[in-house]
Amino acid sequence: MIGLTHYLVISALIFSIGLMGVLRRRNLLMLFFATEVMLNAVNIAFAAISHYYNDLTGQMFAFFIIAIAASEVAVGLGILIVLYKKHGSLDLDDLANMKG
Amino acid sequence: MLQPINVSLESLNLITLAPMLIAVAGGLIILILDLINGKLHKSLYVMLTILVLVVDFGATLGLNVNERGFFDVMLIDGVSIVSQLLIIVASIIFTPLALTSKRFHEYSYPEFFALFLFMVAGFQFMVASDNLILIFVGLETASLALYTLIALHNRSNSYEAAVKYFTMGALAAGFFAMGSAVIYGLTGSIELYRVADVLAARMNETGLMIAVFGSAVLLLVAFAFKLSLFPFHTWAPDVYEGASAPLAGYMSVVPKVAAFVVSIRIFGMYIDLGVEWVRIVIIVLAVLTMTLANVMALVQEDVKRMLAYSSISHAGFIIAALALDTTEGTTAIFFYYALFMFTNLGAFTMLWISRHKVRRFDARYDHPYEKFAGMISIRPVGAVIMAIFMLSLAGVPPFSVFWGKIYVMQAAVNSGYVWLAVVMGLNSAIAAYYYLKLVVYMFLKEPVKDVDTVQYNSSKPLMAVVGFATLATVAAIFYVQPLVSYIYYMISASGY
Amino acid sequence: MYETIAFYLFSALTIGLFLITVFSKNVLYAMTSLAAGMVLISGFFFILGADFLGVVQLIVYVGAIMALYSFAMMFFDSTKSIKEKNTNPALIFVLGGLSALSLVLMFAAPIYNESIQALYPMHEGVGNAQDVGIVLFTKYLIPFEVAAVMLLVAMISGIILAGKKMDQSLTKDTCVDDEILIKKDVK
Amino acid sequence: MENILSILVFFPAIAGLLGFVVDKESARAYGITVAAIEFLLSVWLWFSFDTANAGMQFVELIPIIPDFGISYYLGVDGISLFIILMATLMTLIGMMSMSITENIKNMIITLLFLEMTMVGVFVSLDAIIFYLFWELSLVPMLYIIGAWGGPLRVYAAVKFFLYTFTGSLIMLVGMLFVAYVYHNLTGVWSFAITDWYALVLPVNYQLWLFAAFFVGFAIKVPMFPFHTWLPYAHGQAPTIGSVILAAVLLKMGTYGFVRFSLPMFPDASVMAIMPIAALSIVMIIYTAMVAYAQKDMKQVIAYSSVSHMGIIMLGIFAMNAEGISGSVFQMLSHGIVSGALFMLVGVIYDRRHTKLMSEFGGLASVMPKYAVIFGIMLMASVGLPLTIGFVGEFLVLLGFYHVSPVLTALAGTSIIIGAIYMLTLFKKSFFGPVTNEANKTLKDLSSKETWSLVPLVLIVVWLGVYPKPVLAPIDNSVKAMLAFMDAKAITQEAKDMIKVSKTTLNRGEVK
Amino acid sequence: METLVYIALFAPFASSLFAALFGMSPKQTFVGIVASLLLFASFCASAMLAFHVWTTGAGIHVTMMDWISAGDLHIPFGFVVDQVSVTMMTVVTLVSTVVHVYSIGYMDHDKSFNRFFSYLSAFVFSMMILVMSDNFAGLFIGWEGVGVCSWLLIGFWYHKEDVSREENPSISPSWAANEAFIMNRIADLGMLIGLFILYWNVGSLQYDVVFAALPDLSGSVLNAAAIALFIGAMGKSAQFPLHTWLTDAMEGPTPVSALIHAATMVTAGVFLVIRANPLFSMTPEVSYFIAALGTFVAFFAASMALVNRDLKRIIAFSTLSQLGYMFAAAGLGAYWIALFHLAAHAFFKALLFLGAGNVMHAMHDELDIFKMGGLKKAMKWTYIYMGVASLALAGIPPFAGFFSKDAIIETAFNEGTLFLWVILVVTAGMTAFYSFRQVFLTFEGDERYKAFGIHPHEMYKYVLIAMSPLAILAVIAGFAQGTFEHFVTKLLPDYHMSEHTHHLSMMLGLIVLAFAVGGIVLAYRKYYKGLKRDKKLENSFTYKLLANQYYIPNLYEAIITKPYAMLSEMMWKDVDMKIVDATVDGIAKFLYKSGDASRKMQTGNLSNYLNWMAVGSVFLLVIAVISAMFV
Repeated sequence: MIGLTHYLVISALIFSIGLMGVLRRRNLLMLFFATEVMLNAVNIAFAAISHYYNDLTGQMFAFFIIAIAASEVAVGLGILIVLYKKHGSLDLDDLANMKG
Repeated sequence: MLQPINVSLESLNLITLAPMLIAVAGGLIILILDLINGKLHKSLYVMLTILVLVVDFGATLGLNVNERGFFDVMLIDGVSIVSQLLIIVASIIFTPLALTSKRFHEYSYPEFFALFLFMVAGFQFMVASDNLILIFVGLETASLALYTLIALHNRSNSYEAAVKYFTMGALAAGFFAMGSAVIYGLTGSIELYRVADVLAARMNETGLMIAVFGSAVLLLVAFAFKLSLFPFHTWAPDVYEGASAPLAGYMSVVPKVAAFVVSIRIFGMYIDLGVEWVRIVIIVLAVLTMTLANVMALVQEDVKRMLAYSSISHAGFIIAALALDTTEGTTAIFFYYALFMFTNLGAFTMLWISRHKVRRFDARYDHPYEKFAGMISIRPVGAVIMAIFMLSLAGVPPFSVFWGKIYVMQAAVNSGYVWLAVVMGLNSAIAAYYYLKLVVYMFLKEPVKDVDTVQYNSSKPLMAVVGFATLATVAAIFYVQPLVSYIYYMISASGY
Repeated sequence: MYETIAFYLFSALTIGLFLITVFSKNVLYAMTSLAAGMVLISGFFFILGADFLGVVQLIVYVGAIMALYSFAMMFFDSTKSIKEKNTNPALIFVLGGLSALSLVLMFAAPIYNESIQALYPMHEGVGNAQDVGIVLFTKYLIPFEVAAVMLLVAMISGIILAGKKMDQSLTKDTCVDDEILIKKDVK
Repeated sequence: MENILSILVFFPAIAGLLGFVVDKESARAYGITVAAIEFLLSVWLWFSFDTANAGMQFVELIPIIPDFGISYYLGVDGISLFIILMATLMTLIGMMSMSITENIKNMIITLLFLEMTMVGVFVSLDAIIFYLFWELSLVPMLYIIGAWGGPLRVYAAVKFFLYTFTGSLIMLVGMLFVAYVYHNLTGVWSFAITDWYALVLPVNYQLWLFAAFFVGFAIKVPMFPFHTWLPYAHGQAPTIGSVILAAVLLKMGTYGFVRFSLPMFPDASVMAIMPIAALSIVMIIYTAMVAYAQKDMKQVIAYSSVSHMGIIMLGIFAMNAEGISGSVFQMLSHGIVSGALFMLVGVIYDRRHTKLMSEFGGLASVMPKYAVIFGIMLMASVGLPLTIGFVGEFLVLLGFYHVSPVLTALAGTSIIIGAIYMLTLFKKSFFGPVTNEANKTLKDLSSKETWSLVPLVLIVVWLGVYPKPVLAPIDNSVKAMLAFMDAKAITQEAKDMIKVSKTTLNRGEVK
Repeated sequence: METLVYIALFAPFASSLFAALFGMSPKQTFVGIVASLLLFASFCASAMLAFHVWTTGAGIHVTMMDWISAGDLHIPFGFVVDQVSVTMMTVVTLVSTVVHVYSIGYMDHDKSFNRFFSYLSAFVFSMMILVMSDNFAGLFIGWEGVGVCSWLLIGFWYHKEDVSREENPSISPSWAANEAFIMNRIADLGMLIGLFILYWNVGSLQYDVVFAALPDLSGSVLNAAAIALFIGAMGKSAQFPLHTWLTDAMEGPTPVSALIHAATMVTAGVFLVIRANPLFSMTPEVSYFIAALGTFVAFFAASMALVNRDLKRIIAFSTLSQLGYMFAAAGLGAYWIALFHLAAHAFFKALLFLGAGNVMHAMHDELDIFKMGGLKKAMKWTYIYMGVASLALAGIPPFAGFFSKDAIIETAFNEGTLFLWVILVVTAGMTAFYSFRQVFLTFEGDERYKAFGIHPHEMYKYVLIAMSPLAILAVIAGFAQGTFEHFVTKLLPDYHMSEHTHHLSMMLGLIVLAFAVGGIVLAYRKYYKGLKRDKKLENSFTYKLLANQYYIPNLYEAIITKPYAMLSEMMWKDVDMKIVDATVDGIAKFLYKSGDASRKMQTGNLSNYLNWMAVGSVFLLVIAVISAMFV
């Protein structure tokens, strides 16, 4: 029988995969993918908990997370575009003008 | 089958929404105005923004303490009122800084002001709720607007800053969401008052602590990022440097106040529940933050970057007050920010006044120390004012931040954390060095170039802002009493 | 029973797909696998009875977000595989492993408690969309509206950031005096 | 004139603000006039002071932040009265003798602000107000050293600031803790020192608090091993800076011990006698030796200041009226004498732009008046009877003898080694043939210099011969304080150690 | 009578101030005259007071005003004129008056003539305070005051350069002045401690109160007080081991040597012991030590005088030796004898010095007696004066020295301290020898000075006349022994020889006399005819040892002065700079360095930032998991 824990563990694993992606990626676009993965992981957890408590709040939260993810993408891509216009690159290693 | 829902208008308590609605409406009005006539001067928008904010301020001030509204999503307690007032006042000070004598990219967008007002509304929502969803949505609204405002400065550095802030913000959002999920799993609710009740009942269950700690850690990471605590502070110096000076000053106050409010609600809850572990972690982070930021600020060559580190250090200073979780500690947070706000915004305004498109002193920095060398002989009044801001930040009495400092330290002492107060004292001493460095440059060195440029951007509105900030910094001793008693009343009324 | 099979299937697939997303060198693969992963996640939602959420997931994520990403990908001209100096793999795996371990340990705790009463229970025999709608437009009306503002902000941001005006700097501070000063510096 | 203290504090500050308007050419005259008026006001304070009353007088109490318990609370007693007088006098004299011409207006304004903070420190009866003036005094001094100092001035100024600042922040924590304890016991917040006096603290609290205050005060004094900022500060500061620093700012530290540490923590103070005496003796002997090794006249005097401050510290911890009164008197005497010595070094520095003893020799032949005044101040510095320097030193040693004869003998070596470095300085610079050509044409004291030095000479002799007008009020207050400490002490050993004089006036009621 | 007291005290002060007014102007003879007149006035007042005290037998006690009063300590400016102090006052003012007049002639050509009188009178004033004070603190004022005046006067010719010790054992006037001051300070510390002991045990520093309270004090306290006070006395009276300054002090002008370093100041130590006789009588061990030390110094100084070639230094050694005699007497309890010798010594030693001054004046400041000889022709009166003084010093009857010194030696016998007696007797012989060695080498024999082209001439007439009172007193003072004893023993404990001694007194006297005469005869035989240098003797170890003052100055330099300087240098450069200051700077540098180091964390690379964030969060998570296991 699949219990809540199963879902949560999957969620945890996917979250960690996302985290690894964030750590690994140097290309900003790909890095954003990884953050999406993390948010999706959380969505699974919310949906699962919501299901097991028979409570709608979790679904609400997941719903808003999706909305937030969408807005983030919009703004994030906007910033990436201006950055790309200026730098011609999305590589993080080229982006270290300010340091120290 | 579903029952029809009857909701009376009174029970919604719509008044609790008024301040945010005003801000949002203001933003929309600006957008509409721009649609109607695209050639309106920025001064119009500036004044409009200020007007909206003033009305907002009035509406906030008129709220009753401890009311809930809209299915208990809105929470108007003392903390939220005080923090909203702080946010609005800081915003009012920030707005006129658009009226420089020279033109800057971002202010040629009317949308700038609309976004700004949406951001204020976002912060207001964030502080006026204990529902994690609304907090999250408000936070993201404000953050997204803020990222854009930073990028709008339209320089290579500001894009870099926006990207860094955005990316790390996204990661932090992930942590926040995950933390909320754990809380939800633990309690079946995401409304903090209920969370607290359920958790209190479940505290004795075996094996649960790991999840409690875990949820705290995940949320802590998210807010430590916002509050720029070590090791989540790395974005702060770069973002402050890349953002325009007023925005940097603004960022060192407003988002942090908002984040503090949420932190008080969340971590205060944990500590109240007897999870001492959270308190210890926060104090350790606080000490690390103030110390490391201080030592890093020592070696900076740029004033703005130095002020960025100093803001981090100040945040570390205050988060310690949060960990105390006493009424005084919580009061101290707002009290400190209220006093810090004027000085810090004043200092950043001084940088703004001296801002150039071309970097005349250093290939990398806009405001290297050399720029201010010998300012006393060029602009004595400016130098004295800047020195007052620096001394105030260093905690020299009787300037404003000093009173905040002793209040925080007193709060620490009162809770039995004398060692923490000592650490705070020593850190203030370290910090004095880099503030003093600027004073030394201004007063004790010869000018590097014939710099009439230190007041390059100066205009009447900016002077007024600086003048006001100076007055607030110097005359702090006269308004500390009403301020602290008001804040204390508000905080204790809301039960913190 | 079929739930179990679906669960394990989806789990294996999502994990695999997301691993590709994270580790692939090719943007196209990464994106495609991300999209596929998200579709599978909506599968989880359907299993869990969150039909509305599953639909939203499909529409918003797989529809809107992935479309945005693909446009961006084209804009950035990064269909080809890209070179990255990736972070030290050891660090990634240690951190990833540790975080997975601790999160799993955390979730393995007896989080679930029978006694907790649902605040906004799902109703028997009522469609999930209806249930969600009612809660969304009563209790969560305000967040909903704020989310609208957020989307507005995102929209404005996207428009002005990607707009033409950003291509040149409107900052203008070189007046005559300043030019003289700069000349002086050069001397 | 019930509010004469407020006038004393704020008159120079307001004058300083108005000073921005005064023309550069007239700034000096303006400054001297203001300082003179301030001095006359302080003299008036003295004359209206009731010497028979050992308690606080001219008390002003206005609550400013009642929630913190902070009030604007001023008052003087015999202990602080004369330090205030000395501060205003030395400011006046320092300004009169000042030879700086560059940025004179800034200097005058800075000095006037400095004067406010100095007076403020000594009249404050509220710990936070005290702390406020204490910290604020660093800023003008930083500017004076940093803007008009020698080649290493920025280093010296910053070191001075940070060192003192660090110490005082620790002290601030101590103050906050006392307030907390006070609140716990009474339920009221108060930073008033007079309220704090009433606190009877357990011994371990006392020890910790004593340590916290000690750090703040000891750095200011400066006690060994916290003294190293001082030689730099003095070495780099302009003459006026050194004069004020030595004469007044250092006294803040020792005054703090008398005002805070002793009456608030009598038991801890008694326990601290031996460690402090050890440090003081190290300070006396060690810095005197270091002074002997110096090549620079000003450094000699700077180190000698440290050595003399050791004597003052010793006296404070004698725990009897003889020692403490002597200590307070020695503060005055050291202020006047070392101030004068720094001015004298400034005189020669103005002429030759060097302070190295090896550059001089035989100055007595070319500058006899200068040599005479220098000689008198030197003798006062080594504690010759019938000069101001003797009274304090004698009383301190006498008082401390009661605590420990052996340590007194060690501390007494100061009269020997003090003579050694001072006489060596005098011999190297003033005696012998005039070997350096540049010295042969030096002008003797100008009238400006004479007029600023002669009053000091007169005071040195007057208070050496007839110290009673000053010593009696000091003694009254000290006796009352000791009686109070004795009554308050909780450990028997403290009660044994604190010696109450037979003729003690009652401490006047504080309004 | 009070007026007289104040006149006696303040006339010198007035004189000093008056001279100081002209301190920086060129020589004005009237300054000297006025000063001398004021001093004479002081002498007259003292004499009248002496007469008053003698006739009434009662002292005068005046309190001028309060000085220090703190805690329970009250010190007034109080003056007491009793038998002891009036004796001192008279002696001091008399010698001072003579010296003042003498100085008018002696300092004739000095450009700092006026300044000299100012210092000299200031000295007399300090000395008067010293002897007249009615309490220990007042005594200490005078004590330090004479020290400063001595410093000023020794260093009077401050413009002279430092030279090596071989060239001039005193190095330079300013060096000698500093040496004197610092050595005195060492002893003063002892004295201060003595004061503290008395105060904390008695509660007052007034002589009468202290002396009245002495019987109540424990033996150890008394001993400690006596030792401490005596240490003070040792410095001022240049007792071993603090004696080196006295001979170096001869760098000062000769009148100064006469007044300060022979007649008055150096006897202050003896005066202190006499003044505090109730204390010292109660501490026999300390007193015995004083006597022994005095005896030792008498012999020790005399031995150095035997071979010295410097006219003034010989006299200085003799002063030292005579001080030893006085301490011997005082230590043995014969206070009045000590005081008597003090007075008598003041007269003839001042005379001797003034005579030496005349010689110096004539010889253009040449002091080496090997370069003199045969001066009697040119300087008859000086010869007579110095001869008389030397006879007195040698203890030949009927000159003053015979009576006083004989009494001391007899006391030593009387007390049964035969060892001391023997040494004192031998020393008496040595005294006679070196005195006359010096007189003969200076005035008799071949005129060696001619080789140096010096044309000696006699001193001014008025100066010689001014010296006559001293000469007369040197001759006759001894006859006043009985009267004097009667006078001062009203205050001081009387001292009588035992029956046994009394019987033997004639014989004892003869023994002493035999030694004295023997010394003179030896000197006569060796030096009367002129200088015959004995190379072998001069190269012998003993001779060199004596000539170099037992190498004690060199020793002091090697074990005290130089190590002190080195240690100071080390304290500064190594300890203060490299340890104390470097620690402080080290902390600052450490903070700065750690800033530099932690700054590297801020690479600017977003990926690193994300790593930091992840590291932080994972670390916290792990900590959370671990700590949750222990809750």
